[in-house]
Amino acid sequence: MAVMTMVEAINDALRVEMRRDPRVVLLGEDVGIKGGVFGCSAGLFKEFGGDRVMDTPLAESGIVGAAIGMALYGLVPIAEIQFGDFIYPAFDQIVSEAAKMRYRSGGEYTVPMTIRTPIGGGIRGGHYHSQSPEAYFAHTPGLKVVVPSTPADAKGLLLASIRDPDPVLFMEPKLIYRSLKEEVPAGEHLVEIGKARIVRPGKDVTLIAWGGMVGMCEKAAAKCAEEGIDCEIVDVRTIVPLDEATILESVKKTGRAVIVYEAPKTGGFGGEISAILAEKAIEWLEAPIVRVTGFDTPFPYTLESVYLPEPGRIREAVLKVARF
Amino acid sequence: MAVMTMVEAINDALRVEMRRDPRVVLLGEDVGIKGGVFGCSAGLFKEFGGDRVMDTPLAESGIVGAAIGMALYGLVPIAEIQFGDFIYPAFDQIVSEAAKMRYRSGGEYTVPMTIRTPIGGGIRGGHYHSQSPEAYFAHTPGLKVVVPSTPADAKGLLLASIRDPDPVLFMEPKLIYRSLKEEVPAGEHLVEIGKARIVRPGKDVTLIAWGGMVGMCEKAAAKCAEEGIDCEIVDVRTIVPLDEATILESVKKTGRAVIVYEAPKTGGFGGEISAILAEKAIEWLEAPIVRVTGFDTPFPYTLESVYLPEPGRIREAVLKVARF
Amino acid sequence: MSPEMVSVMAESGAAASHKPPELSKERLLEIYRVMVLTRLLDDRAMKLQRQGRIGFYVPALGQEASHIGSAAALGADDWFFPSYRDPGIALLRGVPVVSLMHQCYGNAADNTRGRQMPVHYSFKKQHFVSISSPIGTQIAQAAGAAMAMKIRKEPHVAITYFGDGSTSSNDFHTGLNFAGVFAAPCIFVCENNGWAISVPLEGQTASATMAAKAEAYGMPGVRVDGNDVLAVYAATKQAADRARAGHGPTLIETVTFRMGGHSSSDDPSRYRDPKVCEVWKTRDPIDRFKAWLEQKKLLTAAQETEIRARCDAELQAAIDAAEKVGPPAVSTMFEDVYAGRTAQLDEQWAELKDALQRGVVSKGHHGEFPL
Amino acid sequence: MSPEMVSVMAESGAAASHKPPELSKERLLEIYRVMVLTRLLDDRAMKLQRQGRIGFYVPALGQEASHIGSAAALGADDWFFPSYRDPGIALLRGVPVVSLMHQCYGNAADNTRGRQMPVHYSFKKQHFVSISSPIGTQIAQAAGAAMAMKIRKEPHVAITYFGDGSTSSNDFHTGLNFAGVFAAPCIFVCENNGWAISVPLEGQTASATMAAKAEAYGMPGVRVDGNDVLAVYAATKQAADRARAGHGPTLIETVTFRMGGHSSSDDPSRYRDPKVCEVWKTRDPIDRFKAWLEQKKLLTAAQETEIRARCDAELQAAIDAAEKVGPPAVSTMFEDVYAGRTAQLDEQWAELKDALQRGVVSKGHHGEFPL
Ligand SMILES: Cc1ncc(C[n+]2csc(CCOP(=O)(O)OP(=O)(O)O)c2C)c(N)n1
Ligand SMILES: Cc1ncc(C[n+]2csc(CCOP(=O)(O)OP(=O)(O)O)c2C)c(N)n1
Ligand SMILES: [Mg+2]
Ligand SMILES: [Mg+2]
Repeated sequence: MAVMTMVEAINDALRVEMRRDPRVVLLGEDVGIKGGVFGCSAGLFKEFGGDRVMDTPLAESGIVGAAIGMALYGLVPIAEIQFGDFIYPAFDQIVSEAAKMRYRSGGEYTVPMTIRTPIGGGIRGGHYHSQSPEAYFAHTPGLKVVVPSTPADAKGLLLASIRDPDPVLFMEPKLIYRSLKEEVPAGEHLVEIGKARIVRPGKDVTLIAWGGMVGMCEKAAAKCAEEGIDCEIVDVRTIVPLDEATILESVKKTGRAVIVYEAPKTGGFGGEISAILAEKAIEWLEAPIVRVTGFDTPFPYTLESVYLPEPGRIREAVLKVARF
Repeated sequence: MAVMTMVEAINDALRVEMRRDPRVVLLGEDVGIKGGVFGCSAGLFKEFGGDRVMDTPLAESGIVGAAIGMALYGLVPIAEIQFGDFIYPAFDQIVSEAAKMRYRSGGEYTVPMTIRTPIGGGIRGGHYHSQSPEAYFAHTPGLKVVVPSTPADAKGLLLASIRDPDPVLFMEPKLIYRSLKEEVPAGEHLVEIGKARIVRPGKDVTLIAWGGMVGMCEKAAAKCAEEGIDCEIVDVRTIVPLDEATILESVKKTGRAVIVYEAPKTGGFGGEISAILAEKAIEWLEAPIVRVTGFDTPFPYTLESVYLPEPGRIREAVLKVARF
Repeated sequence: MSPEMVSVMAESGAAASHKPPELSKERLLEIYRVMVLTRLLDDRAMKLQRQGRIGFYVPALGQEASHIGSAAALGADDWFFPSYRDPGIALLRGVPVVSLMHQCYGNAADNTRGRQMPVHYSFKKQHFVSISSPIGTQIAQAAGAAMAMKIRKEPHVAITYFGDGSTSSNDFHTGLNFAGVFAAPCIFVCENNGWAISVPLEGQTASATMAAKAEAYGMPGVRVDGNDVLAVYAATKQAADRARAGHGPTLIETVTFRMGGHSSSDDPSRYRDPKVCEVWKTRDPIDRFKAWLEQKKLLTAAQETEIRARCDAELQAAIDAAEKVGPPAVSTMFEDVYAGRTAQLDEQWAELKDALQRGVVSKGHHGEFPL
Repeated sequence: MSPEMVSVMAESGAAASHKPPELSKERLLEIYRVMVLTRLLDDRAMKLQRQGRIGFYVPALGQEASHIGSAAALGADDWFFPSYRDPGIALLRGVPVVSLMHQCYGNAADNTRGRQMPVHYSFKKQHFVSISSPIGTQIAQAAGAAMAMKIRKEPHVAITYFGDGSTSSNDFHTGLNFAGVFAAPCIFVCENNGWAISVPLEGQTASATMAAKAEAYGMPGVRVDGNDVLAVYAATKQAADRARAGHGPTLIETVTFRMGGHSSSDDPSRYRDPKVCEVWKTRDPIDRFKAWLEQKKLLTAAQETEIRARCDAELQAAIDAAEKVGPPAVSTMFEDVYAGRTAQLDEQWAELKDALQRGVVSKGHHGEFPL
């Protein structure tokens, strides 16, 4: 096992799968010679050539639309959207087409495609290089939505996404693209889609998060531990389909939940998780369900570090529910 | 006061405002001579001419993009998107541009624009003429989202939307475009954006809904009343900004909440409302918060009436929380 | 720079600028039969809609040559990304009328399981890709399928159909641009019928022709008389040959006319002078092909009668069959969202099923559907 | 059908195919000064970025003629919808360098309040519309503003700038199409610098030229030497006159070259041979204009020295000023989302303020920002 960053783990996953399955192709802006603006596809153009690693014109709608056509025809395309903030021109193709193709064709036509895109803050990117748009897509039946929080999970979940028979939106948190390193299994390494992960067991408060916020929760939990509060952390991993069972089990145990996400609070996916708890675990709840989130503003540039949830704000929420 | 359908009330509002303010222009597909596919702009082309009522090419992105340019320049555009299902090609212009213009320009440039679009089921339109995409937009700071549930509110809220200094997405429930009639005040009639409406006072269970589902709740409440359960109905009216105060007050009174919406359950805006209750009113809750919604599938054609929440399913949820 | 218009049959039915394609008598009559069948299907379906027996319909009236002529030029392994106004493609490729009828009824025998509005067909075996309502999306998808064919070094072609209004859509632009850059074996057929619902051509684009738009994507643009089935055939054949030879995509504009309303929901008298239809009536694609076939002694009056009778019978049988089939079971609503059913869908179906079984949903609301 | 290329100054600086526009000596020198200032700004800003004093930068290196020449042809009431590579437009229209510098620092004196990455300027008084990152969106907006000008019967023009890569975007298509249909007084300037980050022209479109794309929208397409500031001026002036006369939009392709990396985050050596830049160095737009001015005896060595000194001083003063200003107050983060603050924003700010005041957020994390 080699120690890798998330970028390296993703690169490794792409290489492993492209070697294994000749149907797998990669397309997107600057994914070829440049190897992607973050280097996720570094070296792949050289190894697999222009037929399998395609630099496309600057049109997300075209990238996803073409990938759908390829998937219908029998390829297994991986479409890269350079930043999650630039996925909106492809919204129609994703929501109206990829997500509904199996259903509307009575199961006859399918779109086994993966859309990879970097999301979230952490690179001082302001409005348009920082958004976390997972909630938009989580409200779209027919689509799966995956967000890894470690390099090994990134590899395992990406391989599972590529092999999934349905369209998967694979969102990569830029905050931890390079800041985290860990051992990543070589070659084949699959992490099942639809299973959350208990990052840290605990008995007092459940922290629920995904992507870059999982690490923030770990830091907050360490602080809280010093104060005698034992946090359990659930890494959601796949937004859709959501592993409700693991989340419910944890919250039923602790009786207290704090949900953390980077996106604006209103309409964020943490609201859905809260609603599930309020519907299915209310008898177990001993405190309000608190959300620590980005604010209801566009993502700011200079004040980025204030906008993003950090351990201090998370700790505050934990204290609030623990002492309720 | 004349008795009007919602289509007539919208038509009236457009006419009133176009007469009052020469900066108001209408643009969209088939809004001109045809008067819109639902007739909302009937007669306006004739009265105000092609400079103020513009049939556009078939491109939602262009419609919204051009409307933004008009608004920046000083007009007050009303852009019609023929069906809410076809708003996605304009997603980028709405989410990246209209919603963020004031913020990103430090308050210097503004987009006082209204986007009107019919939403929801009720016309046997299948996947692509039935969706309720309000949750996508509610998660977008900078945008306001309004959904009327009666003809008079449609007029009052539409006039308020047109005059609002920020972009407003005005979503019109097709289910009640023509099926409801009521007296609508002539001429000037404003309903404040950001204020919910108590449709029916009650003490046992709060029903929270918007658009076409308000009427379903009324029917369900009538049934429940026969069984001795007194429902209070809150018509949310504006999804963003949400009138949390009215909702919280009602739920604190009844201790029980059922939220009803047509969109797929996962990630629907009712989840956000539930999360707010779970954060701010948990001490008052005496039962789980239950959602009655569309299912997590694309909107079906033949089975439309099974997909849509109806009084029976709502009554079940009321009984569940009332007897909890 | 409008290209000249390709035509084979003069308006009277006599020979014109281009030579007729080499097609066997059987093939010509088969094309003719499908055109007639499509016309009769339209007629019956619009009546069914007026009677409230199907919920919606989109007539192809007047555009039979435009889509059937081009489809005829392609092979069994080529892929179609059609629009809602091209039912004849499915018929020509051997889909039985009854399959279309089941779809229009949205019944339990509909292969798309009653999920979309009428005319949004999908036929996997025939490479007739599921039609959706959002305008233009299929154009980028066709480009992608063609790119895949090229990557796989297969000699197939992807062809996609769309209206004049659709040339304004985002994916007209992305589809043609991608196909151009990747020299993909793709044929783009713009069926220019003069209208996008109520918006006439000049409200759609300031371009002189639709074919002229090809230049922006570095591909040839061909303008063809869309009511001349042999001209459409010839232009498509040439584009397909080009594509198969590795020379990339072609944009074909078929100049035709929407004789009916936009759909069963539309009343064109509100926005267009019925007189404009008169000229186009004289250019009817079926009448013209019939005259040409008769002149060439390929079609006799007896054959004509027989073809129509056979189509009528087929249609009647299809309608009778579709009428007999009930709606799809409610459980089907929860299938095919994904390959497997998520826990959420399982739970939602279980709850609904229970409510339906206990009969607690509103009276008269669900009794009509089997579980 | 590529149109011929408009040029005024031969590459050597001598007169060429088109006549120079009639501009006063003062105006010519002012244009020259802004080109020099833009070049020096680029140079300083890239260094500031390398030093970690600003977070990001996008150089306009080599494209000064392309955007400044066209901007010079328009008037005070005309509206600009620029891209991130056009700072010279703001400078030419009188925005002081220090305003740009404050924006790049994202400090409390930034008129856009530190909310966007560097170079995403917005200047209301100069009709320089807020720049955003999403590619192409401004093109449709410019068409809309031009439609508004026409509706209001005002003799103004909207002009928008975008790169060769941007011609692939959805809104290139919708913007040009709308402007064409409505004959809007809009000028579309495609700054064809040969690259979209790492993707060269031939990976972007199969069209022979960018100007050729105009035909698809029924408007003239003009191709101009983008490193020839007078040619760019002349082409833009002509397009503006056309627009004001009610004859609708024009697409101008300025043929130029991106001499630097895409942005401060980009390393072009990874994907392009530095040799291609050599040719373009000999076509430097500032050198050419300088040679032409000198030849016409409009610029002396002393003047040149003075211009550069003045620019340097202005830049240094701007940097000094920007360095002195601290970051915006945290409260500003909750303003300008809407005209008023919603209850939700009030609540979120109150909670955050309380946490900041109590110092409970992570150490070293927020101390740097005033409330
Ligand atoms: C994205 C989108 N916008 C709007 C519509 C509504 N609509 C359906 S068909 C149509 C007109 C299409 O015109 P054209 O492309 O010329 O095809 P035709 O109907 O004439 O065959 C419109 C506006 C839609 N289906 N999709
Ligand atoms: C919709 C969208 N997709 C992708 C990007 C990332 N991106 C920023 S600039 C750029 C290339 C732009 O090329 P071009 O239009 O030629 O302009 P240039 O940078 O050469 O001036 C890309 C891909 C973006 N900003 N917006
Ligand atoms: Mg048409
Ligand atoms: Mg470029």
